[in-house]
Amino acid sequence: MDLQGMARRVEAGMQLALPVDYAGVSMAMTRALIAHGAGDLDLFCVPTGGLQVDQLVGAGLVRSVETSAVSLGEAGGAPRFNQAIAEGRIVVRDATCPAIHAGLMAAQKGNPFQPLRGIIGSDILRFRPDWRVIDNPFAEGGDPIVLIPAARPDVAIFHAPTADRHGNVWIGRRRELAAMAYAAAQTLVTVERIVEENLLGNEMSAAGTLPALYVSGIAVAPRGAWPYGLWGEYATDTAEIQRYAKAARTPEGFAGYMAAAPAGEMQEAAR
Amino acid sequence: MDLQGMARRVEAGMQLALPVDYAGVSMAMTRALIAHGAGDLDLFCVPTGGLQVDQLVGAGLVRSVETSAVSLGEAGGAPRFNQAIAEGRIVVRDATCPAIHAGLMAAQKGNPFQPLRGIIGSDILRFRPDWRVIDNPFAEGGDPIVLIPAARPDVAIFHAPTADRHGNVWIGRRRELAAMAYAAAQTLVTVERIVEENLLGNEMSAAGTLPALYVSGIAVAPRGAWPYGLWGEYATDTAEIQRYAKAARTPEGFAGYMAAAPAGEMQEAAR
Amino acid sequence: MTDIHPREILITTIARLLDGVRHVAVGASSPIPAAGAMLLRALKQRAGAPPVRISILGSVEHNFFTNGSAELFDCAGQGRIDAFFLGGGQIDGHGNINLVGIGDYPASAPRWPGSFGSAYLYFVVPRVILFREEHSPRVLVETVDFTSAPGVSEPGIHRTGGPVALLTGKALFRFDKARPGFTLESLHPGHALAEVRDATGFSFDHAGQPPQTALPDRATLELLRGQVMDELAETYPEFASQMRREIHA
Amino acid sequence: MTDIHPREILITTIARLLDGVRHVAVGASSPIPAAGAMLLRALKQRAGAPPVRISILGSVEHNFFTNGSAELFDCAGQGRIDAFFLGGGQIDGHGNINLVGIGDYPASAPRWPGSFGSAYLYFVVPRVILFREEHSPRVLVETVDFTSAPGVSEPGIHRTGGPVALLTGKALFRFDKARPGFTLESLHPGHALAEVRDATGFSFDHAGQPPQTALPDRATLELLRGQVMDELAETYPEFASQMRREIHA
Repeated sequence: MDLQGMARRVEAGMQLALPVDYAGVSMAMTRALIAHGAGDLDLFCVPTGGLQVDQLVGAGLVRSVETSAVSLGEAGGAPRFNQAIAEGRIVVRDATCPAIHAGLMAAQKGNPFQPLRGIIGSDILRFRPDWRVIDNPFAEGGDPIVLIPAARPDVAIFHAPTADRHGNVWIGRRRELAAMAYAAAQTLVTVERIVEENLLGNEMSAAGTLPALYVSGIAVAPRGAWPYGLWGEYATDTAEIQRYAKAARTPEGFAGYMAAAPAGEMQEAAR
Repeated sequence: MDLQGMARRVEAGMQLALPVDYAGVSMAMTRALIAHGAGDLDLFCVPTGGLQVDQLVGAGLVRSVETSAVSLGEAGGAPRFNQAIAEGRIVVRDATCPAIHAGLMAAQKGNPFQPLRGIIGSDILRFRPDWRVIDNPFAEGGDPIVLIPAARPDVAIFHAPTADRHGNVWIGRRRELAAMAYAAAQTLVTVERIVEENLLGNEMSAAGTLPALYVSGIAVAPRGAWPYGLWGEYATDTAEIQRYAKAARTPEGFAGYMAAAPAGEMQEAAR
Repeated sequence: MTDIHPREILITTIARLLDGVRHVAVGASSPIPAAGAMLLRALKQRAGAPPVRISILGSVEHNFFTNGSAELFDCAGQGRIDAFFLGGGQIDGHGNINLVGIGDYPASAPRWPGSFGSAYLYFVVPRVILFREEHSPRVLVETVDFTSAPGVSEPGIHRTGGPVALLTGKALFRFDKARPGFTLESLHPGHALAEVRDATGFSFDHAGQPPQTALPDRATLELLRGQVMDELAETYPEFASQMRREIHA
Repeated sequence: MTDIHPREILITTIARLLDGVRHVAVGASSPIPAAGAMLLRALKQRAGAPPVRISILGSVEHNFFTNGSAELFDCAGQGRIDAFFLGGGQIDGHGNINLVGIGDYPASAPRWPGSFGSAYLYFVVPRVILFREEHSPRVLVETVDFTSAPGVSEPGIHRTGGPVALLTGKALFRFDKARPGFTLESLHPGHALAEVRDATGFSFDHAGQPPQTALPDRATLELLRGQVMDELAETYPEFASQMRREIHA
């Protein structure tokens, strides 16, 4: 598939699962999604968000964000995200990292919920009417515990080093990418390259492979995580993220940044 | 460590987690455990048992077995296990495969329980007073669902292809071995060989590696799964399992089989 | 081409029962269900229809899982497995299955291996085919001694799966979960209604003159004896060579 | 050897607070906690004591995890992480921390990144060290605007972890969960009680003349400036070279 074709799989009002900045963010798909223009998206950050979330929010495509945090790391706060919150233009469902993982795990197991320790007494819980607290049925009485409902995103989107011709994707030890795919109805993946050998053909590569069974579409996008890095492939381009952070302080600056660098060209320029 | 030293970590009355026949059974440890002689063991099969369970039961070391099944595969029923049940000498806690995995997952997550669909109406549930049924708190009412309590074995024991000098163990795609180690207080591993390179040193091998953090002891035992096979290494010696199945039909035959072939010699003979 | 082998009828019937599935999982020692799934895949391939995915547990070539032995159950819980096969030491008229043993549990004698994943998969796999070659009152009983997994569930119990058919060496039954109970759909060649009634420990609905189980046409048989047997031999070499010997005997 | 750098006192203090841990986890952008953990590891190594394991999130060299970003939380839930560091835009006198923002949630202004894993780790890691270099009434407040994670829990709430200390650029406090509240343990060189009281938005217990925070001895300082800075530079090159410049200035 090509990037544009994959982006068209995303329809207005869908919930998208997106990975943490170091796990393999498909920045290539960010621009394709903005070009495609499907809005009212609900973002589900696994377990935190960054540049991708900020750009989708800045482009006006986002209705809500469920996340444990959103930031640009060393480059500071996420400017478009933070302004949208201050102006009440998006709904934020604040979570905590293991609650995000618990929601995905519930979906992976076909369960309606997953228990999780901690959280009680946190204001996170107070603002999450969709979470429940029950008394642990295995205790003598009392012992409240939080239940997190299953998270079943419509589409999981991430970037990985390699895929094979059978549709298998190598995710290495970034097992949260598999968790996203198990939980989601569709999974769209960009990769650095397609390899000829079957990734399930030997035990060594199979150990880090997400089987094609869970993969709905694959597109080749060299340096597709840029300016984020990709583990084992290339480092984060911190200067570029700082350049973005500075530009995106205003809506105009954001618009200028996004207009100046169409997808592909930025990637080429970065090589 | 050596096999005997590892076996001494197992004390009478402990619960041992043991893997399914194709995942990496440490048959080398079976004989070391029998020589060591700690009894009243509770076995927790992940999720089913075979030759190892039958031999530990035949040696009189077992008090109870929690499992989804015990058999010798193509070689038929597990003779010592089945006779011990008929004579009421061991307690069997019948489970179903995903319930075994759910118990380990609860322990992995530090949770008191894990929900699981299905099972309701099965006699398995009727004979498991340690399981609970609650109404799904996310439903409008009704919708009973089973909760499986956390399984926290004292010791997980398995066989894997390789370990490194840092104590990391390569388990490939047999992630149930990691699940056992996460859940257990101690994890004892036999391996075919120790390799010089750090298994966490590159993304490819790291993807299939159980970190040393979860590993309490490692001993080298070439062909340590024999007569079971080891994925990517050697095939199951079906003829030997059939030879065992025939011999172990009687207590005398079992004793004769076990006496005739001390650990190590059988392995050498099999090369 | 020689006469049709009884197991070829079973394989063809399984392929027909699986029609429409995207992903079928097959247990470790189940060559006939595996052959049925492979035949369906080959038929779909020939017809240019969407591909059929087959996961054979314990196989290396057909293992599409990379998350340990829990993944099959996760995958089923996600609704990604459309069909599965279950057997049982006992199967009763309500579709209950017993994989644990005869007599007073827990002191079962004989004791069978155990329930494996049946108590879960029977609930969440939409199309479960009960398959047991032995068709006798010993296997097909009025009521199982131990319910590893129930054929039907009360209203309000979450259940997206269950039995759709029972296939034996003598006949094919459809399962009606509303009643609940089995209806004889067809008799395999060489088997009569009276014989099947005598060999079945539970009562079942049937037409006055039940039809014969459909035989594979010539093209299907060629596909089965060629491509499918070749594929099957990769995972079940002994079974495949035995069938080939019997067909060419 | 030059004067002791203020951050060297923080690093040494962290190593002391961590004494006895087997496994400490450190957040992604936390060079001072990481340096403290590395100093403890080096001290133990030199003394022939059992090794200290350090997991640095987001680092490649110090990433001992292979099960995705959920593994840190699983590992903590299993009781395998003895110590962790948390900060916060606000920390109050009851040990509550706020990583979300100022003002009326959800319309926080400023909005900070979010709670990350604090609402879980604060409950299950036995020794949580609150670390924030900025010591001001803006950070150390009477009551947080949003509780990302509470400092203490009601009886009957499952909690195996929580805060043990608060370390800032001016002072070290111990946390007493029974009261609950902070007690000033020591003042860093150059800081006075009155200054710390003015800079702290919550009230705290203290001795009439609080002691000065212990300084590293010569041997510890050598270890810190040599081996530990070399190790730190692998993960935090910019921080390490900046510290080296300031020490040798």
